[in-house]
Order: sequence, then structure tokens, then C-alpha cells
Amino acid sequence: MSSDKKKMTRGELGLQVIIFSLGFFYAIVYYVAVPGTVNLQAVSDQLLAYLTAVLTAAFAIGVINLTRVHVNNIKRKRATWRYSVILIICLFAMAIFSMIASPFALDPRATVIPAGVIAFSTPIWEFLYYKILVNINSTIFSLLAFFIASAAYRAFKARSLESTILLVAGLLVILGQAPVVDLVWPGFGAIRDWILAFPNTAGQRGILIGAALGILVFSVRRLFRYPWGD
Amino acid sequence: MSQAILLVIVLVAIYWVAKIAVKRKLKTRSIPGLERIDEWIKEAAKLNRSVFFTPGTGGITTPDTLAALALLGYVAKHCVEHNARLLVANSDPQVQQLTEDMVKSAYAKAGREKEYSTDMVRYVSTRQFAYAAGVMGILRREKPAVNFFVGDFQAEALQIAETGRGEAIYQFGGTTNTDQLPFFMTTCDQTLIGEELYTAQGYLSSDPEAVSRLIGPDAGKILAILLILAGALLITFGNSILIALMEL
Amino acid sequence: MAASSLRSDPRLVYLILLLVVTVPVLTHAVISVPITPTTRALYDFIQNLPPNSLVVESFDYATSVVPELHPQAIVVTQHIFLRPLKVLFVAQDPNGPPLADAVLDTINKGNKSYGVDYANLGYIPNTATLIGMPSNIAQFLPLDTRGNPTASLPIIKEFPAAKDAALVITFDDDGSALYSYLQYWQGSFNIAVAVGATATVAPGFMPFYSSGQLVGILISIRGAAEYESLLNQQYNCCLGISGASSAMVALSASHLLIVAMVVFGNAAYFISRRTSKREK
Amino acid sequence: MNPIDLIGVWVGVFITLMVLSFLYKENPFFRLTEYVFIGLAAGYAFAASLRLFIDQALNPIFVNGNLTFIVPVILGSLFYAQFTKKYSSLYRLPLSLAIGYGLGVTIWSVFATFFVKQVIATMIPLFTGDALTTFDNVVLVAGTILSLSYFILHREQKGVWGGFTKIGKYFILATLGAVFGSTVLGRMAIIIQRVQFLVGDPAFPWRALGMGTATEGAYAPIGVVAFLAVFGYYLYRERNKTPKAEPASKATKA
Repeated sequence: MSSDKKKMTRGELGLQVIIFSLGFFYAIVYYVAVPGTVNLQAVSDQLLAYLTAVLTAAFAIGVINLTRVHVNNIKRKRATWRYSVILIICLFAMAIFSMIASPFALDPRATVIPAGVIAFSTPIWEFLYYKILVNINSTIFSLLAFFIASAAYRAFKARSLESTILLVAGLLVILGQAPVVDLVWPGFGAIRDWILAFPNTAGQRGILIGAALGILVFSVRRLFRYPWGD
Repeated sequence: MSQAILLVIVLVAIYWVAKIAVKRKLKTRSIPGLERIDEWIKEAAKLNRSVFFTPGTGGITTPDTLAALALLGYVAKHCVEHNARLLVANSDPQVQQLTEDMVKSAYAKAGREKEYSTDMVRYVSTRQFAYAAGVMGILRREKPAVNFFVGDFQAEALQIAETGRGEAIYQFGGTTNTDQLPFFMTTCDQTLIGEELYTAQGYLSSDPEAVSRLIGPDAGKILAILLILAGALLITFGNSILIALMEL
Repeated sequence: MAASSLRSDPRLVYLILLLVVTVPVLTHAVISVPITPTTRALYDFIQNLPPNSLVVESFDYATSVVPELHPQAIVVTQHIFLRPLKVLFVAQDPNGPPLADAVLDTINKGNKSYGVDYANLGYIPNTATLIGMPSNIAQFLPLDTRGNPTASLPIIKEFPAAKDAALVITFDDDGSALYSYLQYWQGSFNIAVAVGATATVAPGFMPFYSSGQLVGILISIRGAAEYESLLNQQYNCCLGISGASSAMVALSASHLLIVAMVVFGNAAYFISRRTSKREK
Repeated sequence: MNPIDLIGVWVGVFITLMVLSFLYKENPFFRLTEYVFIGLAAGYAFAASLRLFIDQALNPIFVNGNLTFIVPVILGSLFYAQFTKKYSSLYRLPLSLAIGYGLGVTIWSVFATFFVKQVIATMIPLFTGDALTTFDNVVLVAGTILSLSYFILHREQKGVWGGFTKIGKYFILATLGAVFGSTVLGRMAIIIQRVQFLVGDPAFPWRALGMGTATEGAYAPIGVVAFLAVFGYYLYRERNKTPKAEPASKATKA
């Protein structure tokens, strides 16, 4: 998997110049408070406005990819093609109703879309969003509560000193978190707060600083050479 | 302003250490439990039970997945040597292609392409819980001797870890996702914690350039340790010059 | 026998958990909740904000963690409306705007009116917009969720730039929104930052609380229940508006179940290991 | 009593139980909710990003008459070149703008927020008047340094250095224990709210979740009974279909 040092094509060199100049500008614009010369802040804000315009133009990429994948499933009659039909119907129905009657409606003040259509679509959109979308997603992660309960019994063993430390710290935090336990002995809550405030903060900082350096090196290397190919 | 200078100092230190690492062809430290992998694979061959490997739901650009594939190369090589049966399950289509080539070339290198069969490397599903359900199904049916689940994992890690603990003899895990690490630590015999996952890439990689990219940041970590020590000692005696300097 | 049947089929454990949670919920029992320091810190900060300060509430969570963060959003928003404060609603998740509207539809808004005391400016699409807001809100968020031009709203005339905000509180499920506010709003403009966090990511935010970068952290549904009881003590109102307080007995029961499961699981494990050692 | 909200409650109950049915075994009900969710979420995200494109890119041109915004719109349209065969690499031009800007902003902010601020925050006195704060500070400083040392990759963890990294690992394990304990709180909160919903508990925040009011909510249990009947019938038909030899739970094929 070694990345052989192949030469950048002319096109890639051009792109790298764009990446480096924009990257370098935004890396220093907030560090270097250069009074008097060109007001960096104004330049940066104006450039930001243009960049935002470019980035929002990619609004349809996600839907195009998703539609292509599932239309493919339907054409090839894959095992789950009926589900793909349902997915496509839900996708376009929600897109249309959201464009008419959601907080992202394209014409909330009914200048172009007749007010009657908006009034008709609002309850439908609210039904699709609050009563279906929110409910599905609110339940998916509740499955994990059950998996943790069964894993707690079947898999979380104090097999070594290391897993013992982890389990003891975990159980102390769980006890400290359960409100009723505090009625038995408020010390549990204090132990939990202490574990979260000190050993946890120290360990998290070790991980955080290590990760920050990783991201830093990862980003600076890409300023000089963005790996388009591999 | 001082933070900009410190940023330059850290970057220069990292670049300098990386250069030394390339010149001296340094290696990252050994992965805890690497030698145990060899014993486990030998035992799997002896018991005629398979070795199972799954790299999670990440794509080919996800750092964790790339590190996991480096480990897969190592495991595949040893499975061929001890002729233990390797079984790989994927969630990402591109990772599926990549792992097929890796296992095939492991057999080709030992001149035994004939023994490679397509059902060794299986594509399960891109959907998180369908992937978990599929892997759990394989673990229950195959009852592998060793279960490797290393790479990019989210909430589905717990299901795989629990089922693996029930079915496999040994379990080897690794990810940088701190939210899931506790479930790896309590159910695995050996776990690569956070950045340690990348030591797998560094230790197994033959390319000194790749290894230097892992060793370089050590300079930043040592610098952070020295700064903290100096700052804490100074402030203990009431002198906050270093803090003031860094907050400029 | 019970131990082995639990080991073979996890579905029995699922049933036990379901019962242990359902019974307390059916009893509607409510118990007092001790206050975590990070919750009180946030409550005191909002309670002591000078009148007419601007607070920015950022809804940055997907629908998957509604049970953990929505109760927090309800109690904090209710607190802000009980005090003479102005509030702008924004979101770094597309699900933020409708969830903010639903919260506004529930709480008691007193005599505050839209556009003057509060406004929902909708979705922040990317970091570029987020960085631009402290200098000029209307330029980067031109329309609110009701289609009115942002610049025409009285609250924006009074606070044209987000750097005048006394506090930004983000309800965040993975840290990305929180880090963006810490890096771009606090880093350059010293705006106070607080977070309502899901329980899984809350430990990861503790280093920022201990370093003073965060003025408070609410931890999942328990944080909401604590905040709700603080509100009740001060304003003698709002008990039960978020559903968090009535979940505390079930929370305790489920936690004790997990502890029991780990303890018995390990006991069974050590006994079976000792008997297998003796047989060897 | 609003009939739409009442139907909404029953639909919500059915959906919640269709997802929870995965606990019994993976089945078509669960798969249906997954596909419906992916479709609805993508449709909604599309409308959100379209509205932003109009606000941020088209309005400056057509409402404010600022024609300079035509350039970014043209550049942005190149994103769609990736779907063509011949010009597919053109999408890299607007992408490079996003990448360059992203890298610059990341470098500056990650270093300031995650490195500098955390290092400064750990510069705390190792000896203070009060014994408890001294202990806490030592734990914080030593813990941060030692857990950071665990992630130093170029030295083998042996001898004295191995001792430091081992203690560092214990701090990391305490951290992971705290994450484990907190995760239990998070997951239990979710199942508790779902149970509040299924039993029609008035304490459930009905209005704040757009589910009408507690009066309609009280009818939720009827939905639960209805679903159990439907699911029971499905299992009954499923059991008869598969030959007796195969155990029922074999259905979790990949």
C-alpha cells in the first residue's frame, strides 16, 4: 500500500495551487492581526460569501447518488428491489412536500406557490416528519439499550486487570448516575462527578492532544499534496 | 500571535523527526499482542476452525479502515502459512473489492491460488444494522476460533463484540472511536486503543515514508508534555509567564 | 438453570429490561434528583445574565437522539423565556428548525413576540456561514424560517452581529457543532459557550469545562430533569414539561439492572472458571 | 381530539414496534422502516440544501442584483460533471475550493482549540494550600502527561518508560469506563421515552414532538395491541411456511 511518489499532472498542480493558497490564507487570516494594510477580515468575509455560494450548489449530489443506486436495484430486480421502490417513493414525496411546507419551504410567503397548496401540504409534511421520520429514528438507538443489557450479562467480564479497571470505573459512574442510589448514599454521586472531572478529563486530554496532532499532520500534508488518485 | 509561532515550531519539529525516522528506517513500537495473533492462527488451524475478520463500515478513504486492511494483510499471510481457513465480511463495496484482491494475492504469493475460494470474502450490507445482523449470523454459524473486528465502527460494534465473545475463543479488536472502545476493551482479549490502531499500519508497513508519518507527531506529543510540565511547575511557584506567553 | 438460559438466548434479558423500565413508567412515580455541578453552572449562568442579553440556541441534533436532547431544549428554552432575554434559534442539523418550532409551540412564551424577542433563523449550512455570523447575521442568514428577510426583524436591528451574544448554547449529539462554536465563536470573539450533550459524548467535553471554555454541560435526560427541578424551585412552575423528571425512577431501575447483570455475569464466569480449574 | 393526531399516534406506535421487532429477529417490518427512513431523511435534506442554494447563491444575483455571484454558481455547477463520462474530473475544481478552505480552517482551529487551550488548561499548580485540590491537580497533570505518553509510538513500552505508559493506560481505561457508564445513561433514556410513548403516558412531551396532545396519546396502547396481533399473525404464517426441521431463528441470513 506504499504511495509511490508519482509526479503531479499539470491539472493536479493547478488544483494544488488553489488548495494551498486558500488553505494558507484561512490558516493565517485569523492569527495575523495586521493593522493598517488591507482589512483582512473584510476580504475573508467576502470570500466566504462566494465560497458558500459554490458549496451550496452541490445540493442535489446526495439525492442523485441515492436514486441511481436504488433505481439500479429495481432494474436488476435485486432481492430487495421492492424496498427500493418504497425508498424512492418516500424520497420524492418528502422532497416535494418539504419544498412546499417545511421550515425550508422555497416560497413560505406564497408569492408563487398558491396559499391553498401550502395550506393543504402543511399537515401532510408534518405527518411525514413528526409522526413517521422522528418516530423511526427515535427508536433505532433504543435497540442498543437492549444490546447493552444482554452484553452486560454475557460479555463484560473482568478478564484482566485492564478490563477490571474499566468495569469498576463504569459501574461507579452508573451507580452515581442513578438518582435513587443517591438516596441510599450521596457519596456515589460525588464519586461519579470526581471520576468524570479528573481521571476522565486527563485521559480525554491525552486522547484529544494526540488526535489533534494527527489531524494537524494529516491536513498540512494535504496542503502540499492532495491524494486525488489512491 | 504566539500561537502561530508555536504552530510553526510544532510543525517543524514533526517534519524534522519524520525526516530522521525515514533516514534511520525507524519502526513504530510493536503492537501489543501481535505475537499472540500467530499462536491463535496456529490453534485455529489445529482445531480446524476458521479465522474471521471484519473491518467495519468505513470506506477506503477512512484512516481506520486503511489501518485495519494493513492488519488483514498480515493475518491473511499467516492464515495461508498455517493453512487456517480465513473468512472476511465487508460492509463497503470498495473495501470488498480491496479485501478480495488482498486475500487472493496472499494465496498467490504462496503459490496456492487454487485454494482461494470466492466465499472466503463476503459482502454483507452497507446498512449499519443489516451489516451487524449479517456478521452475527456468520459468527453463530461459523463459530470461528479467532474473531478480528478492527477498523471504523459505530453503535453496531457492541452486537458484534457480544456475539463474537459467545462464539469465538479469542477476540482481537481495534478502533479510534472512543465511544465504542469500552465495548471492545471488555469483550476482547487484545484491543488496539485509538491511535495504537495506526501502529499496526506503521509496524507492518515496509514503506519508511508511511512509518515516518506516524512517528513524526510524537515530536508534538513530547513538546506538549514538556510544556505542561514546565507550565505546571512554574505556576506552582506562582510564575505564570509561560501561560501568559501562550495566550498572547 | 436461569443462568444458562440467560446465556443462550439474549431475548430473555431484553424482556427483563422492558419490564424493569415499563413498571416505573406506569407508576408515574417522581423522585428528587441531586444536581450535577455542570448543570447548576449552566442554570446559574443563564439566571444571572443581565436583562436584554442575547442568547443563541443552536439545535444540532438528529432525530435519533431526540429522547436525550429534546427535554433539555424544552427546559432551557422555557428558562430563557421566563427571563428578560432575547433569543435567536439556529441549527447546524437540518432537523433543528422543525424541532425548535415544536419546542416554541410547547413552552409558555409569556408576552414575548416573534421578531422582537425571538426568531428562528433556520439552518447554518457550513462553516463559512458560521464564521460569517459573528460579524453580520443578516448577510449570512438572509431569511428566517418563515420567509421574512432577517434584516427586517427588530431583534436583528438590535443585535446585527452574533458577536454581541452573551451566550451560545448548542444541543449537540457528536461534538462537531460544539467544537465549531468553541473554535470560531469563542476563539475569535470570546462568546460564552455551553452544551447540552448526549450521555455518550458528555465525558469527552469535560476537558473543555475544566479549562473554562464551557460555562456548563447538561448530560442527557438526567441533566434535563435536574434543570427542570431547578426551574421549579425558582419559578414554582414547569415540573413535567419535558417528561424528564418522570423518567428518573425508570432510569434508576434500568441502571441497577445493568449493575446486577455485570455482577452476576462475572460471578457466574468466575464460578465456572474455578470449577473447570478444579476438574483439570 | 384531533383525528389526524390520533391516527398519527397509532402510526407512531406501529413504527416504533416495527423497529423494536428486530429484537425478536430481523424481519421485513424492520427492513421496511429502515428504507422508509433513508428515503424520508434524504428527501428532507434535499429540500433543505435546495433552499440554501437559493438563499446563498441565487438571491444575491436575482434579488440584490449582485452579478458577481454568477461566477460561484457556474463553478458550483461543475460539481455535477462527476456524472458525465468525458468531463468527470472537472468536479475537482469546485471541490478543491472546498478542500483548500476546509484544510486552512481546520489547521488554525484544531491547533488552537484542541492543542494550545488543552495544554494551557493543564498548567495548574501541583501544590496548593488545600490537600484535596492538590491531589486533584496532580491527578489531572500526571494523568494527562501519562495518557499522552501511551500514544507515543516510536519507543517500545519497556523498562521505566513502560511503567509510565502502563499508568497512562490505566487513566485511559478509567476514561473508557466513564464513557461506558455514560453510554448506559444515554441508551436507557431513549428506551424510557419510547416506553412512555407506547403506554400513552401523559408525561411524554406529546406537543413538543409534534404528536398532538396527551388526550390522543392515551389511545397509544390500542395501537400496541393491534401491532402485536399483526406481528403474531406474521410469525404464525412464517412458522408454517418454513419446514419444521429448520429452527425459527435461522432466518437471520446475511
